[in-house]
Parts: sequence; structure tokens; C-alpha cells
Amino acid sequence: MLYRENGQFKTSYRADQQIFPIAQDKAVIGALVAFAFLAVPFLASEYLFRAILIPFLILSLAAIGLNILVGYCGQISLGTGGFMAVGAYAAYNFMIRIDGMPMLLAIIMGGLCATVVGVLFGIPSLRIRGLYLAVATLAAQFFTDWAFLRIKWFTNDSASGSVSVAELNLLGWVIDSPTEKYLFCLGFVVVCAWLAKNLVRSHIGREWMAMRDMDVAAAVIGIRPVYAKLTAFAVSSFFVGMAGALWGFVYLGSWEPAAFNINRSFDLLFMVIIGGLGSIMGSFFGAAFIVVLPIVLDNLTVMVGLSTATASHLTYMIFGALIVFFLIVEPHGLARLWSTAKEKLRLWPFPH
Amino acid sequence: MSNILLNVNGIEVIYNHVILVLKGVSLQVPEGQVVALLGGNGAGKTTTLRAVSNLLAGERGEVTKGSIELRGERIEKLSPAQMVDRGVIQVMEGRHCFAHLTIEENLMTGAYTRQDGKAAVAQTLEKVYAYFPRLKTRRTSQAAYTSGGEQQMCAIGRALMANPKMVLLDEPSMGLAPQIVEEVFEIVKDLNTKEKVTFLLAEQNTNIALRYADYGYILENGRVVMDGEAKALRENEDVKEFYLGMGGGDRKSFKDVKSYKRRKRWLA
Amino acid sequence: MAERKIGDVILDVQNISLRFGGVKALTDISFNVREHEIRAIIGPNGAGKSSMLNCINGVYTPQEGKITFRGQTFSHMNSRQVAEMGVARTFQNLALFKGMSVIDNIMSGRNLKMKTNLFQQAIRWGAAEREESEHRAFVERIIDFLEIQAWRKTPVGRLPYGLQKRVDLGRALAMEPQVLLLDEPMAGMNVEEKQDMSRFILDVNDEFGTTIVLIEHDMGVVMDISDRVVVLDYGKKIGDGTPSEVRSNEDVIRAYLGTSH
Amino acid sequence: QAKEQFFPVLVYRTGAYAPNGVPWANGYVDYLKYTNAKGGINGVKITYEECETGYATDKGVECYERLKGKGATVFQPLSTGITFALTEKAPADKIPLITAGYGRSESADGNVFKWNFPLLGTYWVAADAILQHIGKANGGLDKLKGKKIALVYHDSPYGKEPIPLLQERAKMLGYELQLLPVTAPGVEQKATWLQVRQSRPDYVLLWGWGVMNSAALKEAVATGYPREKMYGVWWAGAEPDVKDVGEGAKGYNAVTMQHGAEPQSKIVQDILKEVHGKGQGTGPKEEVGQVLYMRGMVHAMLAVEGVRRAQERFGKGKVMSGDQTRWGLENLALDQKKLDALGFAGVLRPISTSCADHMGANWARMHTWDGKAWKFSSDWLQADEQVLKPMVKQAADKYAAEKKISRRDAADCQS
Amino acid sequence: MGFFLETFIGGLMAGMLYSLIALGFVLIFKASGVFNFAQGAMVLFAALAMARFSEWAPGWTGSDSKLLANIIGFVLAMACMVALAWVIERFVLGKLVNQEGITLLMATLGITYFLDGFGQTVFGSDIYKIDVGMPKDPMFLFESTFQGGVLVSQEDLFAAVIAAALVAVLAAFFQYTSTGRALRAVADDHQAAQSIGIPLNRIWVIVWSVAGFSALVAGMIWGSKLGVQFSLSQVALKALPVVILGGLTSVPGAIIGGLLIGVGEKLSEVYIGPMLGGGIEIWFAYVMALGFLLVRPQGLFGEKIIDRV
Ligand SMILES: Nc1ncnc2c1ncn2[C@@H]1O[C@H](COP(=O)(O)OP(=O)(O)OP(=O)(O)O)[C@@H](O)[C@H]1O
Ligand SMILES: Nc1ncnc2c1ncn2[C@@H]1O[C@H](COP(=O)(O)OP(=O)(O)OP(=O)(O)O)[C@@H](O)[C@H]1O
Ligand SMILES: [Mg+2]
Ligand SMILES: [Mg+2]
Repeated sequence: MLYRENGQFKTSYRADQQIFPIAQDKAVIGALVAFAFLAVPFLASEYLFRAILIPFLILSLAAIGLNILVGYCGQISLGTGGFMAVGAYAAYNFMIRIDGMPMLLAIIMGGLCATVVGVLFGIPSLRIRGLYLAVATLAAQFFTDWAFLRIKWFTNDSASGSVSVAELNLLGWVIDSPTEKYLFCLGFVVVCAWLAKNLVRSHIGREWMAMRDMDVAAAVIGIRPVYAKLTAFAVSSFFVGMAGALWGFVYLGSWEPAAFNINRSFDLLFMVIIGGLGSIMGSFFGAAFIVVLPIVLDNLTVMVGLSTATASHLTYMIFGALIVFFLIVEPHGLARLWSTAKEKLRLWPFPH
Repeated sequence: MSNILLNVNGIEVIYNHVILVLKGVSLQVPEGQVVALLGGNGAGKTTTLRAVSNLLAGERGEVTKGSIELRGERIEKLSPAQMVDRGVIQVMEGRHCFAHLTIEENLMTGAYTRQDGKAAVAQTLEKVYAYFPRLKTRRTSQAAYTSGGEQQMCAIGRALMANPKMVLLDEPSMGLAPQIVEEVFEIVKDLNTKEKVTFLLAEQNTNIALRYADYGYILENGRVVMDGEAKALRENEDVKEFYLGMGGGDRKSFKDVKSYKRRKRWLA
Repeated sequence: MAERKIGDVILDVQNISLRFGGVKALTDISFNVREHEIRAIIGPNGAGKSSMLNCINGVYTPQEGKITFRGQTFSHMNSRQVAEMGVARTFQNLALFKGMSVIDNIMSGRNLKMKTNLFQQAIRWGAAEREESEHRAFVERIIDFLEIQAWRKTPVGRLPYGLQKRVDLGRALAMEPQVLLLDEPMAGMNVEEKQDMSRFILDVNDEFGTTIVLIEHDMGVVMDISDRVVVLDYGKKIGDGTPSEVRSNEDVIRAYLGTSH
Repeated sequence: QAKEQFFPVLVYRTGAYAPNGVPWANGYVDYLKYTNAKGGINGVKITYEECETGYATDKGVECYERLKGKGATVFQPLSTGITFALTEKAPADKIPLITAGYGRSESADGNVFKWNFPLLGTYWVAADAILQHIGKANGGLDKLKGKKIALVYHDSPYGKEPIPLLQERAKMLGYELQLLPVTAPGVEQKATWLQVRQSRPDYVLLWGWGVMNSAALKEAVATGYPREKMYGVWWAGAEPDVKDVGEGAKGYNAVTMQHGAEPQSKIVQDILKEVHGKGQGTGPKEEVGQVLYMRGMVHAMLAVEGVRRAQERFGKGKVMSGDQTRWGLENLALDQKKLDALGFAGVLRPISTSCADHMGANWARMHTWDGKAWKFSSDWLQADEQVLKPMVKQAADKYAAEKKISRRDAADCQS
Repeated sequence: MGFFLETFIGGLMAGMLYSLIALGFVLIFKASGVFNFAQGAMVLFAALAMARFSEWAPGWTGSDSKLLANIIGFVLAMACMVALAWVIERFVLGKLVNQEGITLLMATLGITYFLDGFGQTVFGSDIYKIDVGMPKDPMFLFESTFQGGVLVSQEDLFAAVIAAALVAVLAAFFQYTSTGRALRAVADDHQAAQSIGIPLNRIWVIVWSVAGFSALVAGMIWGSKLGVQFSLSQVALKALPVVILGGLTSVPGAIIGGLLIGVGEKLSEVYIGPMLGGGIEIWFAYVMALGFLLVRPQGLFGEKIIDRV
């Protein structure tokens, strides 16, 4: 009814290659972004900003990064937490060691440092594959955990290994209130999502996907595995690193290496898979699911009046069961569920 | 007809909740016969076989309408393993050998459901090797490292190891050298006449399929568009033109074909 | 149909031997391919036909022997070099990128020709966008040519086998190859589809002057459309010549054709 | 409408650290219930809500955001990681943090850390008290010269906190310090204890949490290191740490945060009567009076007394805001008389804070596991202010510089 | 030299304990192609069940016999593991036939969450004790040769022997039974295995039960070493480098991998650790595994990774 492609004829390939070739999609996404920028700041409570929206946005960014690596290039990584840590600590060091370093630049530099580390740990992927690689990437996780605890220089000789940042200042705009933080993250994430979307629908994106789906065939059509895999690691860790920096700077304010421990890596992988491998949109769905669900469950179980322990055990159980449930309903994630729904809508009211 | 082994009754199959592939397919396979299922790419042959052997679930497909009966028993709810227990086994399209197992191990897994003792299994193994001598020479290689044709033989041999009553063969000729294709069909005939094994085979190679089959169904776009005795089908002008490549009597050289898509109209 | 000019030797395979552990996949194989011709390789299952293509293609490294392509001689090439020199291929066991749409699969064949860097692609402004559109236009021509317009945006994993084969061909064509290696492009097709595919192959050969090396088990097709045929058996060459020569070769009849053809 | 003072309670009753988190939480909540049973804080009823953090920083932050909206009086995160994160947020929200016996050691400097209250002692206090004790046992601190002391620590900011002090002290006293980090959660310590066996230190200090403590003791048994030479921090000196080691842990010492296991104390008896006696106890009865339960109670008492003190200035029987409570905590004056009245006679020594000193006390005792219970084994020990003060100041200054904040002036101290 | 030996032997022992957990991973992977991240949770669950049941047993039977209590605990815990295997097959794996490895892996993470919550709800989250009478005191060898002797933990020795026995039995199961072959077939291709009549559901219940058994043994040994509590589920992380080093599909690989990792880890921590400030063993284990994988991407004994076109 409302959702129809009919009558939307593309007169140029360019038009067909837009991010959202279907007009309704474009409208919906446009409205959503506008809503997020213009309406949410007036509607949301401080709790919503600080405890849900900001972590949701930052983790979406990290999930986009991880999705590039896992979803698009097919290299499973369990070291994401480590790359986030690199981004956070590197950004911190740029801030603290270079006087007058703009925060934005520091975050980007954090991303770049994560890129370097990511590429380094990506080198084994040229030889090791699949689950072997997945487990091997834990090396990155544990090594960075260790390095930031042990090497004092990284933490500016802080005895405990934990660091904190001074005020966030974006070209004179002091980002202080939750709303400002939210807007900052939102802007950041929207730009990054746009860049990521552009990449995955360009030829580099096709190279990644080709590596994922069939690497021998990819080599035969002239794709260099080295280049494809390492760029995927690079781009992925760039986004992940920036997300790490934001996590430290904006969400936590002060952090220790444990903020980026292995559970973070697993959570991110969850987001990517629940959301949908190989889908930028899915990264958002996944992040929302993993950030919001436990909180909702927590609140619900507490509301029912269970003791804290029972409530949180129950939360664990429901959370685990829901993950399995979603995987069964749609192994390709929420994004696929979404597109199936769209397909149905397109056919509506005819069943097929 | 009392000896109907398999009766497929107006089934619809949907993949992924949205893609409707079979739109009411009905067919019958009498006991002890070879029935061919013909049709172009994407007609739904594989899907039909999967529906019978209950392998649709793994592809996220489901039968939404109609019924399938084996000897009068409804079988839609059975698991693939239960189907094998009832003597119905499918040779999947695209080989699907167990890559890490050797050829012989592959064959032996086929005998998993057998209860009649080691000796009997060994005997069947010898029979399979006799049918496919090439497999015997490659028995210790991992299946993944054998050639495409060898894998095809392995897949067929593996199914035979179960001593089936009915075999669903999906594109047996694909990738086989011509004389092996002949051999495979000879084997089919052999099993059919000697051991009374019933076959339902999906084939693109219409020519040979109709030579060996008793009866044929032609499937296009998820519907049965024609069926009849194999002999009769072979004589049918449309079949000749579209499936045997012999428009106007003689076989045309592939070099000279210029396509004129009358077929599209025929199907509409 | 205009008479095709068959030119000089473009690809020369000399004394190739390939072993996998104890298995001798290829033993001392030599043959050549001339420009613009359609060269078929036939032989029983496991004869080493696919392995031969894999050697030319740089997927396998033969233990012995050399390959000369356009006057340059290699004992081993890596796949990318081969691709850059203009050799494309299709695969026997469908090696498509299953998760990608038809368009993306074929576009990926244009990969070598796309030059914009990572940053341009990320911003997707100017050059990157232009490039994308240009190549898309080319790919659309291939899609038209192969008559798969209706499936453009379908993930290839969902297509029936025969169409997947076409997409595989499309991806190879997108590379604008000088030599096209086809590994059983017609397996699993019915006669009509084989006719279509034959026509595609002949058209490619005609219109773009692409040299074609073809592996096929359907003797009808091979005999009809190829200019010369190599016959392999158990890794050895047992015949080489025009279709009619090969058809009457005793060894070939015994090893491969059987009596019925 | 009845006046209510809201206390958020961050707990971890599940996960790796639950065995330690649960008794603490039970003690904390029971004390709040007890206060209500006694008529609240000058008539102001206490309400509270638990939030499960699982010892994870991000969950802690979420809990903080959720509960602060409900008018939180004071937070006690019971996790070094969460403390670090909340330290950044508390000033903006004007909610004080009590981190009694944990958190940043330099946050004792109230001039920089306006909102942090590491009451009763920091890790530097703990470490110094242990050294004092060892010194005494050897007949003077100077006897430590030439000795070898190993620190087996949880490889995290928590475990690393005592290192600066121990190093400073090593320079002064001339002992050799060996650092042996154990990766969290500390289930595998074989390499660590092989190193201990090889270098044979005279003393081992144990800075662990959760399973790491009992695993360390078991490895000590397995490598034959004498438990009498082992000294734990107060987070490594409670029942869960030794319970399943049993006899093997006999002789193992730990420094206390003043209190130990005190089932006989008046407050415990009162709680048994007023809370458990009325069927309102949070955990099992046997737990009441154990070390971590006591700690939960003590921590709750500090929070309640902070509010009570604030009421003295801002109005008795009124609900105190976070800022007002901060003033109360900053001007705590719990003398012996008050403590005795509260039922903490023999459990705690007087505590008095000021704008500059947010710690309020630097006393500790040793207790030793006798196979069945923790028994005190030393007199009161006091950390050396001469050593600690400058270190705190220096570290706090560094923090202030990094964060670009300036020290509070006298006027600010009045607020 | 004495100390080197001590470290070396200590490493071997620790490695054996890792193997015990690695075994669970290998079993399930070999038989269903599932990389089972829930193995750690299963170890914890099994140990909790055994600890609690044997704690409650005297109350039910009225007898004080420790042996009896332990046996009851073990048997009931095993029953729990079989039930668990059945539930997992019925509600999770059975519905995910023919899905990609990574989806299955995520499903096992879901199971992990569920089990963590469920186990703690049913059995509590305190520290519990499993006491199967393993000797705690150290043993000294070669006291005449080296000063102070070479210390060996008797408890570890005990555990190592049990682990070795278990592995031997399981390796035989895979090698010499026809079920072993079917299991490997399932791992290669679910759908093809189904098509030839291998009943996936039954196979999976069997395999997960066997894995449950190995989890129970691991839980018993680790539990009596560490006490039974949540952290037990994290020892599974220690087994990860072991499985990739040994090869995901090889039972003997789990042992050799375990020994190599154990020794490498301890030696590195003791000899290199102090130079780098310590605490390096965890990542060193991975770096070591990585090093081996660069030479053999399928692990030491794993099945060759096949890529062919
Ligand atoms: N798993 C799947 N998900 C979605 N669609 C599918 C799936 N499998 C098959 N289809 C669709 O179902 C239709 C019929 O496919 P099927 O494989 O049954 O054809 P076929 O007759 O066997 O063709 P071929 O001769 O090429 O093997 C095709 O259009 C195909 O795209
Ligand atoms: N990577 C490999 N490892 C081991 N053996 C191999 C490998 N590749 C091919 N072989 C073996 O080499 C022989 C030739 O195989 P190839 O695939 O080239 O045959 P083919 O002529 O293409 O046969 P078909 O017509 O059946 O496809 C076969 O016996 C095969 O088992
Ligand atoms: Mg088919
Ligand atoms: Mg081949």
C-alpha cells in the first residue's frame, strides 16, 4: 500500500546506486535522523541520555566497525575490546601530551592508532582462518589488557593504570550536559555510519565480501587477499578505536583497562550477529538490542518485586533465551527480519 | 492404482516465509518404477525432492499446503532420518560429500542406519565399488580432494549403501562424463529391475532421463505443466523442441541456434 | 556469422606436471591455444581438466613445466598477475559470492579496473561516484547480454543453479578478458539452456574476440562449437586436434566417448 | 507525607565476585533496616533500592544514572572500576561517594576530591599498617632492611594501588620488593607461586579479591609457603577467602579495616534482635557478624551518620540533599561516645573528617584465621602520616593538574 | 635446574587440567561443527550440581559416608548434564540445523548466559566445596639431587592422571566406533548427514552428554582445586589457546596442546615475565598458539582446512 517500488523508475545508474534507492526508505531514514537530532534532545530524560542513548550510539559505532570485519569481510574477531582500548588510551595520550590538542582530532588519532594495531593483529589472518582466527584474535584482547596495565607510559604514570580526561571541548563548544554529549555522539555516529555505508557499497566493500564468501574465487578475479583483509582490519579498527575513545571520553570519563575487557568483545559480537552480519543498519539494531534489553529486563524483574539476586539471575536467563530465540527465528539477524518484513509489505495484501 | 508408493498432493512450498516456489505440485510414484521430474532451471525440482525427503527445514523452507503420503502414510512431520528408516533416501544436488572424510568413510556413513550386520554392509560396499571402480582407486583420499565427477559418484554410492527402497536422485548426470552418465543410468535400471528400487529423479538431461524412465512430469515455474508416459513425452513435439533440442525433427547444431523464445509463450 | 580470424598462439602450456602427494593429477601436458579460438578440454572424471585450468590460473603451482602467455613465460604466476594479464575463468563447483547480489557479483569482476582509493570511496564524491556509475553501465550491458535483468538485486545464493552459472560467466566477462577459461559451464542445464549458453559463448567469442578454453562433458556442445579439442585421461594427454579428428581417435573413444557417440 | 531519605545500594549478588558481594550487601541493607526500626534518622525514614552491578563498570554507571534520578543521598560502589567512573560524574551531580577502604588512595585529599570519601582508610593505609605490624614482629621497622617482601596482586587498578607506597617504603626501609601480578580473575596462579617458591620472600602480601584469594592460599599450601608469613589486605581477609581452604589457611593473616568478625558486638546483637528477630533479615542468620557482613554494616552506618551530621547543620528531621550530606561526611565527628551509643564499641575507633582529610581515620588491626574463625592477633596499628601525607598530596596535585581543577579554598570548605 | 624442572612439571600439570576442559570443546566441535563457548558454563553448572547434591545427600540418605555423598552427587550431576544435553538439542541446536558456524557459536553464548543464571538460581552463588579426598600437600622428588627437591603438587598429579585416562577413553571412542564416523560426518555437512539418515537429534544428545560428562569431570577436579563458584566458568578461557593449538578436531591434540600451552605459559611467566613486569602468561599462551598456527593453520593435529575450487 504505502510501501511500493512501483512507479519509481530510475533514469540513471547513479540514482539506482543511492544509499536508499527506494523513496519511502529515504523518507523514513531522513525522518529518523531528523527526529534524533531535533526532537530527542527535548524529549529524553537525563537517564535516557546517559544510561541508554549515549552508550547505544557509541556501541553502534563499534558494532559498525566490527561488522565491517566480521559481517563484510568474514574475519571473526574476539579482540574488539582490545582495539577499543587502544583507541581510548591513544586518544587520551594525544590529549594529555600535546598541548591544545583538539578533542576531535585526538579521537580520530585514537582511531588511527587502533588502525595500526588492528592491521598488526590482522596479519595472521592471511594465514589463519575461521574459528582459529577468532580465538587467535583474543591475543589482541589479552595483550592490550596487559599492556595498558603494565606499561606506565600509556597511562601517564598513573599508579593504578586508570586514567581520566578533562573537559570535552569541541572547537570551543564545551560538551558537558547529557544532551550535548548525546548530540556530539549522534553527529559522530551518523557521519561514520555514512562513511561506512559508502565503503561497503563501493568496490572495496565488494572486495571484502568476496573474500568472505569465496576467497579462492576472489583471488582469481584479481583481488589481493592481503590488501582486502588488511584494509578490512584497518577500517574496522579505525571505527572501533574511535568508539573506544568516545566510550572513555564521553561515556565513562575515567576508565581502567577492564572497561574494555573480553566481555565487551563478546557483547559487540553479539550485537553484530543479532543485528545482522553484513548490514550497517543491523549494527544499530544489534546495539539497541544488547544495550536496552538487559536494562529493560532488569527493571522489569525488579518491578515484579524479586530480590536483586533472583532478578539478575532471571535477567541472565531471559537474555540468553532471547538470544537463542532470535537466532532461531532469523539466523541472519534483526536486519534480515526487517527486510523480510519489508518484502512482505511490498507484496501486501497478497501473501506472496 | 494400488501400488502407489509416493503420492504428492498439491503441495505449496515457501522459502523464508516469502518466496513461494511450488504452487500446487501433485505427482505420484508407483512402486518399482522410475519417474523423472523434468524442467528448466529454477522450476522447483530440487524443492519438490526436498519436500519429500523433509530436508526443507535446513533451507528455511516449509510446505504450507497439500500433503505427501508414502504408502498411504502422511510424512510431512517426519524427520529426514525417519524417512531413511522408511527406505527413502535423497542424493542431494551438488554432491555434498563429507569433505574431511575419505571416500570410503563417506560410503560407510551411508550404511549408518543399516541393522543387518557388518558382512552385509561389506557386501554392499563391494557392490558400490563394482558399480564405480573409480571410487575404489580413490578410496583413501579425502572427498574434498577428488574431482567433481568422483564426488558425484561418491554421493550416489553413499545413498546406495543404505539399501534404500526408494531413491530421490537430484541431477545425477551433472558433471559426469558421458559414458559415466550412461553407466549411472544403467545402474539405476539395474537396481530398479533387480532390486525393485523405486526412483524419482530430477534431471536436466531430458534425453537420457526419458530413455530410462517409465513416467515423466514436467515442472515449470512451480507447476506441473505436463505429464505422461516417458515414451509419449518423448514423442511430444513441444518436449522435443524445448527439452530435447530437436525442433523440427533433427537435432540442431549448437553452433547454429539462434534463440527464438517461443517457449516463454508456451509456459504462460 | 563473419568468419573468425584465428590468430597466433596466445597461450602455450609446456610439459606441465602436477602431483598431490601420490596422486598424479597431470603428467607432462603440453598444448597451446590460439588467439580467438575456442579450445575444448575433455576427458573422463578425474582426468585433470580442472587442475589444468587451476595451473593456468595460478591457483595450483605445477611441479614441472612452464606456461607462456603472450610471449611471457612463467613457471608460476599468482592469481592476481594472471587476472591482470587478462585471463578470467568460471568454476565447476560454482564459486560465486553467495551473500552478494547479482549486480555486486558481476561488479566485483570490474574490480581490477577500478582505481579510486579508500578515501574517495568513503566520501563517494566525484571520481568515486563517477567510476561506480561507469562500471555499473558496463555491468548492465553484461546483464542484458546474459538476460538476467530480473534477478539483478537477488542474492545469488537464492538463484537456481543454472542462473548461478550464468552469473559466474557474467563475472568473468566483466573482467573483459582476452582469454576466458570455462569449467563445465553447462553442467546441470537442459538443452534449451545449453543452447542459450552456447550462444553466449559464441557471441563473446565473436563480438569481443575473446579466446575461450572450455571444459565440457556434453559432446554435442563440444563438437559443435569448439575449434580444437584436447583430450586428457588420468592426467595424460591422449588426443589433440579438431573435433572430427578427436572423434575418430581410438584412444579417445576407448577412454572417454564410449561407443554410443 | 512521611519524609524519606533515599539510599541507592549498588551490589553484586551474582557473578564471579558474588560470594564476597552478598554478605556485604546483606550487612548494608540490614543496617538500613535497623536504622528504620530505630526510628530513622531523627525521624526521617530511610528508603533504599538495590541495583545489581555484577562488578562491571558500565553496569555500575547505568545503575548510578538510574538511581541518582530517584534522589540518591550517597553512593558506595564497592568496586574500584566503578569508583573511577563515578568520580567523574559525582561533582556534576553533587552526590558524594563513600569508598571506605577502597578507591583512589589520593582521594583522601578532600581539597581536590571534594566528593570522594575513602573513610576509614585507603590501600596505602592498609599497606603501611601491614608493614608496621611486620616491623613490630621483627622488633622495629629498621629490621626490615634486607628482607624480601613479595606482593601478589590482582592485576587491576585495585591490586596496583599499594605499589607506590610499598616502593616508597622500600626506599626508606631498605627491603626488597617483588611484584607478582595475577591476571584476573586469578584462577591459575601456579607460575606466581613457583616464583614465590624460588625467591623465598620473607613475607607475602596478598592483594586479591574473590576467587583469587582462596586460589592463592591453596597454591601456598601446594608449594609449601608458610601461611603465617602471608598478609592479606582487608579485602583478602574474610570468610569466603578461607572457607573452602579450611585447615590449610590456618595462620594466614589479614589487616582489618578496624573491624573484624565481631559476632559478640552490641550492634550485631541489636540487629539480630531488631531485624532478624522480626523475620526481616536479608541473608542467613549465621552470616551476621562475619567480616564482610560487618563491613557492609559499618559502611551503611557511615552513610547514615553523614546524613545525621548534616541534619545537625541543615535542620534535624529534614531530608538531606547530596550536597548537604557531603558536608555531613566532611565534618563527621564520630567520637568514642557516639560509637558506643551506636553499638560499635570495640569495633571502631573514633572517626573525624575535615575538608582536607576525607579519610577520617588511619587505624587498623591484624586478624588471623585459626581454621574456624578470624581472631584478632595484634594491637591497634597506625599508618605513618609522615609518609602518607606527602604522597597523597603529590598524587592529588597530579590529578588536579590533569583535570585542570584547582584546590578548594577556605570559603569552599565552608559550603 | 631443579627449579626449571619444577616449573616444567608444574606446567605439564596445569596443561593437563586445561586439556580436560579443551576436550569438551573438541568433542562438540568434532561432532557437530559447533564451537561451544558454553563449555565453561557447563563446567560450572556440573560442578555446582555435584557440590550441592553431595552436600544435600547426607540429609536424604541419613548416612555420613563421604564416598556415598560424592557418588550420589556425581550421578545426579551427570543426570543433570544429560537432561541439559537433551534440552539444548531440543530447543536450540535442533532448530538451527544447517546454519553457519558463527550463528551456532552465538547460540552457545546464549546458552552460556542462560546456564549462568539458571545454575545460580537453582544452586546458589556462594562458594561451595567439592571434596573427593584429593591430597593437598606437596610432594618433593629428587631431594638428593637438587637442593630442596623438585616440588610436585599431588593434587595436580592426581588430576592429570584422571584427565589422561578420560582422554584415552574418548579418543578410543572416536577412533574405533562407527558412531565416531557419523559424528564427523555431521560436523562436515548437517544437511548431507540428515539426507543419509543420520539422526541429528540423537547424535547431538549423545555428544552433548559426553561433553557434559567431560565438563563434570573437569568441574569436579577444578572445583576441588578452586572451590565451586562462578569463576570456574572462566577457566574455560584458558582452554581456548589449547584447542586451537592442538587443532579443533583432534582429541589427542587437546592433550598435546594442553601440555605445550601449560609448559610454555609457566616457563614464560617465570623466566620472561619478571623482565616485562609479570602477568604475561595469558597473552603469551595465545601468542604461542598463534606462532604454531602460522606454520600449521589447522593446529598441530587438526584436520587440514580444505579450500578447493
Ligand atoms: N534456500 C532457498 N531460499 C530461497 N529461495 C530458494 C531457495 N532454494 C531455492 N529457491 C528458489 O526456488 C526456486 C526453485 O528452485 P529449485 O532449486 O527447486 O529449482 P530446480 O528446478 O531444482 O532448478 P535447477 O535445475 O537449477 O537445480 C528458484 O527460483 C530458487 O531461486
Ligand atoms: N587439491 C587437491 N588435492 C589432492 N588431489 C587433488 C586436488 N585437486 C585435484 N586433485 C585430484 O586430481 C585429479 C584430477 O582432478 P580434476 O578436478 O582436475 O579432475 P577433472 O578432470 O576436472 O574431473 P571432473 O570432470 O570430474 O571435474 C583427481 O583425481 C583429484 O582427486
Ligand atoms: Mg535443482
Ligand atoms: Mg573438473
